[in-house]
Amino acid sequence: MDWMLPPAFSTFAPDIDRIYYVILVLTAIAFVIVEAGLIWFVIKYRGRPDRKAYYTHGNATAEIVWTAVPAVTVVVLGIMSGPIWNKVKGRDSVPADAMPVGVRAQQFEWHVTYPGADGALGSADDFTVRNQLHVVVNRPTVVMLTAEDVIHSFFVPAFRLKQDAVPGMEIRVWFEPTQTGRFELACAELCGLGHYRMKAFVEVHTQEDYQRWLAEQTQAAATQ
Amino acid sequence: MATTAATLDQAIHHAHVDDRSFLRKYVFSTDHKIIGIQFLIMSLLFLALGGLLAMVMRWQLGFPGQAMPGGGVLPETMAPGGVLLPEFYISLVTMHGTFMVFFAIMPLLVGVFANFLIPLKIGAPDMAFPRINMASFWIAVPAGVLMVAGFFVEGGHAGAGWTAYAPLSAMPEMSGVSLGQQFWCVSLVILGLSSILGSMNYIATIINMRAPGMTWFRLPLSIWALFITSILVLLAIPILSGAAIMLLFDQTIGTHFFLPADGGQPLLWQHLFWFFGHPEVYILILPAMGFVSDIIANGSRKPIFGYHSMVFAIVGIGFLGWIVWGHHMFQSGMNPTLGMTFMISTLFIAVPSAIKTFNWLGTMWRGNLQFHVPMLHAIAFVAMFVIGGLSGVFMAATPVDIYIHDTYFIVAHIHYVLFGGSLFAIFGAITFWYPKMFGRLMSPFWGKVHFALTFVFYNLTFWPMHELGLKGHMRRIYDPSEYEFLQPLAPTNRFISIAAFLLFAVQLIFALNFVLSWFFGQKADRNPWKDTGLEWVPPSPAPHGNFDHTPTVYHMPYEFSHPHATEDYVPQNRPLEGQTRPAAAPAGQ
Amino acid sequence: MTHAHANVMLPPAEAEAGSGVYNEKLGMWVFLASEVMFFTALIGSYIILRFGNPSHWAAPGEILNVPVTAVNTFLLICSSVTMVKAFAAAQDGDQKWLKNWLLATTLIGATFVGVQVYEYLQLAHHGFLPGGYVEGSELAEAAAAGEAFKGGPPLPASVALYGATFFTMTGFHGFHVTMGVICMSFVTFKAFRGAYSVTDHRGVEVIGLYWHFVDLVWIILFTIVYLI
Amino acid sequence: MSDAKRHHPNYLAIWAWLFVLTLVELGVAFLTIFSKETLILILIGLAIWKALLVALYYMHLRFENNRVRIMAIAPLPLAVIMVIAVITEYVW
Ligand code: HEA
Ligand code: HEA
Ligand code: CUA
Ligand SMILES: [Cu+2]
Repeated sequence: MDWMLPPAFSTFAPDIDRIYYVILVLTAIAFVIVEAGLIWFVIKYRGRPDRKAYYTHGNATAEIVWTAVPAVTVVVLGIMSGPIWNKVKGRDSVPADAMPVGVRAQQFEWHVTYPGADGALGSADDFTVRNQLHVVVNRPTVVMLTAEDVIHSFFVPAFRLKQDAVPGMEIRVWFEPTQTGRFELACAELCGLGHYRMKAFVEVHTQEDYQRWLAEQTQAAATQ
Repeated sequence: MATTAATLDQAIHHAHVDDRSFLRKYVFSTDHKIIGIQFLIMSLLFLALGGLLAMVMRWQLGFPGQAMPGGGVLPETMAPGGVLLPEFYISLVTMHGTFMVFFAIMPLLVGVFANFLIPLKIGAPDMAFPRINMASFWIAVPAGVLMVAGFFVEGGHAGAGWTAYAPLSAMPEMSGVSLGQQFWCVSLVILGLSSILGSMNYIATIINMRAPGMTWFRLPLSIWALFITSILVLLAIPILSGAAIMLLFDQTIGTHFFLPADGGQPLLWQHLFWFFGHPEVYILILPAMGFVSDIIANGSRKPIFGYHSMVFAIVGIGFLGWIVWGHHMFQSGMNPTLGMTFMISTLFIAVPSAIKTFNWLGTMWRGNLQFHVPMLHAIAFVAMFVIGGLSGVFMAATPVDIYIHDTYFIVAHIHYVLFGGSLFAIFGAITFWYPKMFGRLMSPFWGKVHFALTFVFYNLTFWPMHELGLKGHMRRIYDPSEYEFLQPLAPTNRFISIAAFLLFAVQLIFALNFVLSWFFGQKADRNPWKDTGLEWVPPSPAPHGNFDHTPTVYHMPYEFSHPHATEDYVPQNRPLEGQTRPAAAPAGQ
Repeated sequence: MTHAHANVMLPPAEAEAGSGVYNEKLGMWVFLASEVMFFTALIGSYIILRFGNPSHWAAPGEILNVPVTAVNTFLLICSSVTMVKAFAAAQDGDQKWLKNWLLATTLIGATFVGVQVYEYLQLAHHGFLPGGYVEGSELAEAAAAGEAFKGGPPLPASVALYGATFFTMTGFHGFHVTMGVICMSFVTFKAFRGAYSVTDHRGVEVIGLYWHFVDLVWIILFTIVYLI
Repeated sequence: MSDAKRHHPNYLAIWAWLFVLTLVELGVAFLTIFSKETLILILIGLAIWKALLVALYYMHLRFENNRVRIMAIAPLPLAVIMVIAVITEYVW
């Protein structure tokens, strides 16, 4: 069984993965101590007719140690995790130059609204595409996440990004892809019988490709 | 003392002449032991049912879209031609979680053992309110019936997960489920009443009815755990009842508590549910920890290591459990600053848990380990709970949770704490107190076989789920093969399913052992495990009224291998060699 | 420590300190703790929802009939004093007044429920229900026209949350009073059978605790639901 | 605690207090001199005052031992924690 995380392609993914591996190591140590201890005791102190157990009610120093060590460990963990959490989800974490995209989740599909040429949402040249999220590599994108009917969850494993979409709320969540290509976008919150097939894809373009794609779309919109 | 004498005399007199009709004795009994056994049978059946549902789920996950062997018996609305429908699958997940949490593990831990053990272990003739106690069982029954009935109503059973997130759970037009979800709400409200009446009884009994000398710090850890658990039940369940009622209103009488329309607040449901829900999960582990402490001390023939810190750890977990609920909502759109605070509080639960874990190890250290079946399960509990607990730390760290939230990593966590933790402890506890319940021992041989096979197949089933989660495998999905990035995991899923089927199959050994030992098991004497608790003072099975005279308690529990004692255990009602302290020691009040 | 007669009003196991009170009383307090959490779910949700959407609530007395409920509040306060008087009578072994006060309490309690039913009917008649306004009702009309109903500030466009929280909270309080009345009539009945003595009047004290708790909840509800 | 002819607190006085306080509430609630915030504070203050009277005298908490008092107030902190935490949802 392998405990490695799959490759990740967003700017904050490495931070998340690092924390994960730190915890993996710490918990592995705790795990080994406990399980090894168990096995060792089970073998060494297995019942013998002639053996009499050592009568003790405890040992203060030992107990202080195994209270303090985990306490310190979790504090360290907290201190390490906090900044990363703020960087990804924090109140004012969204980079100023991020490209806005509107994502509206609905049973069981994703409606993605693009700002069009003017780069601003809510203007006349906005256009909407189903189940395709096109973004530019090495450029932060901010997703204006809304839900039509029930709660869904915007999950891009390759970006290590997950955020519920709640009806009645507009949640801003951002990411910056570091690699062009096509990645899967999944719905991670039970939203009804079609939850399992509420999928889309994220297409990460170079700036040029994106412009080209944008042009096609706007034309298509115009010709209709 | 006159009072004590008076009230107890009645109880004792009762103990001798037991002239109750069959109905009074076994059906509408007010005897805490009978009620405990009634709960035991009910919840084991629900455990089997929950397991069965899991098997059906596992079939779909392992062999997506293929007709299930024997699935043909299911009606068209569930699995036409044996192939599960998506809507049926999510009802299965929902009901698997619901049955296991509310109708199997919770009644097993609290309904069964709180009832059976508290009066016996504190030296009381019965509960403080025997009639209310009976009511709490007979209220639970209709709740269960209603919850099962939900499968057969128009529109199928509730399909919003055991967490019933609104708005999905509140909008029939979105979920396609109407009656089923309403049954779910009503059933849980009724069950909640039963639990509240129960815990009210347990709390009053433990506070007021301890035998002379049974001071707070002479209570066995199982009783401490059940006491704190009862407080959690008492204060957490009403929140669920209130929330479920509001959810029911949203579905039926057109209110808007959790619907976004007109200012309703979907996240409010999650806050209410988890404000109940996290204490709930500790309700599901604390008693298990208590039983394990009793059993490990007994199996190691040693006093529990650090009794007092064990008590404080239980209390600490019980308290911290109230201020961590937000860790289920990190990705829900909740205020991220709250996320920070909840992360810190959550991480800190590792500390009292560590205390318990290492104190169990300390108890086994330099012991004289007796590997009887309960002890095996208790050791497995420690080994498995640690895995579940440690995986909890990953999710507690908010950045990591962004990725693993709502994936199979959570599912793995759930099952390591709930099956590897609670259920192993329950198997151990059932075997341990079985003789006191039925006067016979469960077969040690088949017990060991069941333990070994369960332990193996259990790990084969749930360990790989960590990997699924790490690769991004979402929860509650009907057909993983839909996603490209999940297709490489298909073999793992199939492996898990097969292991799960075997896991279920070997549970039959337990079922048979449980049922057959009732009639053919080896007769047990008063104290088959040579334990120190008061429950071993009366004969097995304990008579109505428990003790023929109120025991007096002289010392802490777990006085095993006392240097001056001739035997390697000194029951709590027997003074230690050379002990001259008065019975009702004011110490430790 | 030795009484002439076994006093059941004392905790059973004197050997251990326990709670210092007898089981039934202890049990009732424990149960009330649970009730507090139940009302926390309802009242808490109300506070949270209202804090989030202040504009969804009509001005005090604009829709709700405060005078009537004020009378009801007064009734409940009276029922509390009659209840506690009954308890005092029980302690003094004054059977006559024990019965009278208990009877009074039961009747006042029943009246309270009656008045509340009347209040609900009246509200329904005006078009105020858990779902908010009823289409075509006076209230709906007034709200649509952006007018006031009783000459106060104009009605909010939607009172869905207002209706939902109002009926849930007061409804479950009313339910508790009803339960109380049922138990109270039972206790009263037993009192008339002379079941309560100076040394054992647990039933009276325990039902009293419940009764006062329900009164206490109403005191809170009346303020935060009707007056704020 | 149960020997006959004991001295009772003046329950009728408490009743009078409750009555007066309710009248005050009604009076204040429909005055327009206060800002909404102060009004709410005043009303809640009065409500708590009344509630305390009931709890302390009618429910005898004033005369109970501390164990019972603790039991009575134990759930309140939890209630407060829950409401405060959730309300912060709206203020960010
Ligand atoms: C018996 C039930 C039980 C128990 C005991 C626990 C215990 C813990 N749980 Fe778990 N949990 C559940 C049942 C339980 N959980 C369930 C059912 C869910 C899913 C609900 C759903 O969505 O359906 C869940 C979900 C869940 C989540 C939400 C995940 C998500 O949805 O994204 C989180 C997040 O923090 C979490 C954390 C924890 C933590 C930190 C503990 C801690 O108490 C663990 C503490 C124990 C240890 C840490 C091990 C022992 C300590 C040591 C060996 C010392 C060394 C350790 C360190 C130094 C770190 N749990
Ligand atoms: C204590 C709780 C508990 C237990 C024991 C189990 C047991 C099992 N669970 Fe489950 N599970 C949950 C609690 C539990 N589960 C919860 C809370 C969820 C989340 C639900 C949700 O998402 O809403 C979940 C979800 C869940 C999922 C995720 C579904 C999804 O997200 O799509 C899966 C998938 O494999 C699964 C599988 C299993 C399996 C194979 C078992 C096997 O271990 C089953 C083995 C069989 C038994 C344990 C029964 C043995 C019977 C006896 C011993 C009775 C003897 C009878 C007599 C004497 C009369 N469970
Ligand atoms: Cu949308 Cu799941
Ligand atoms: Cu939790």
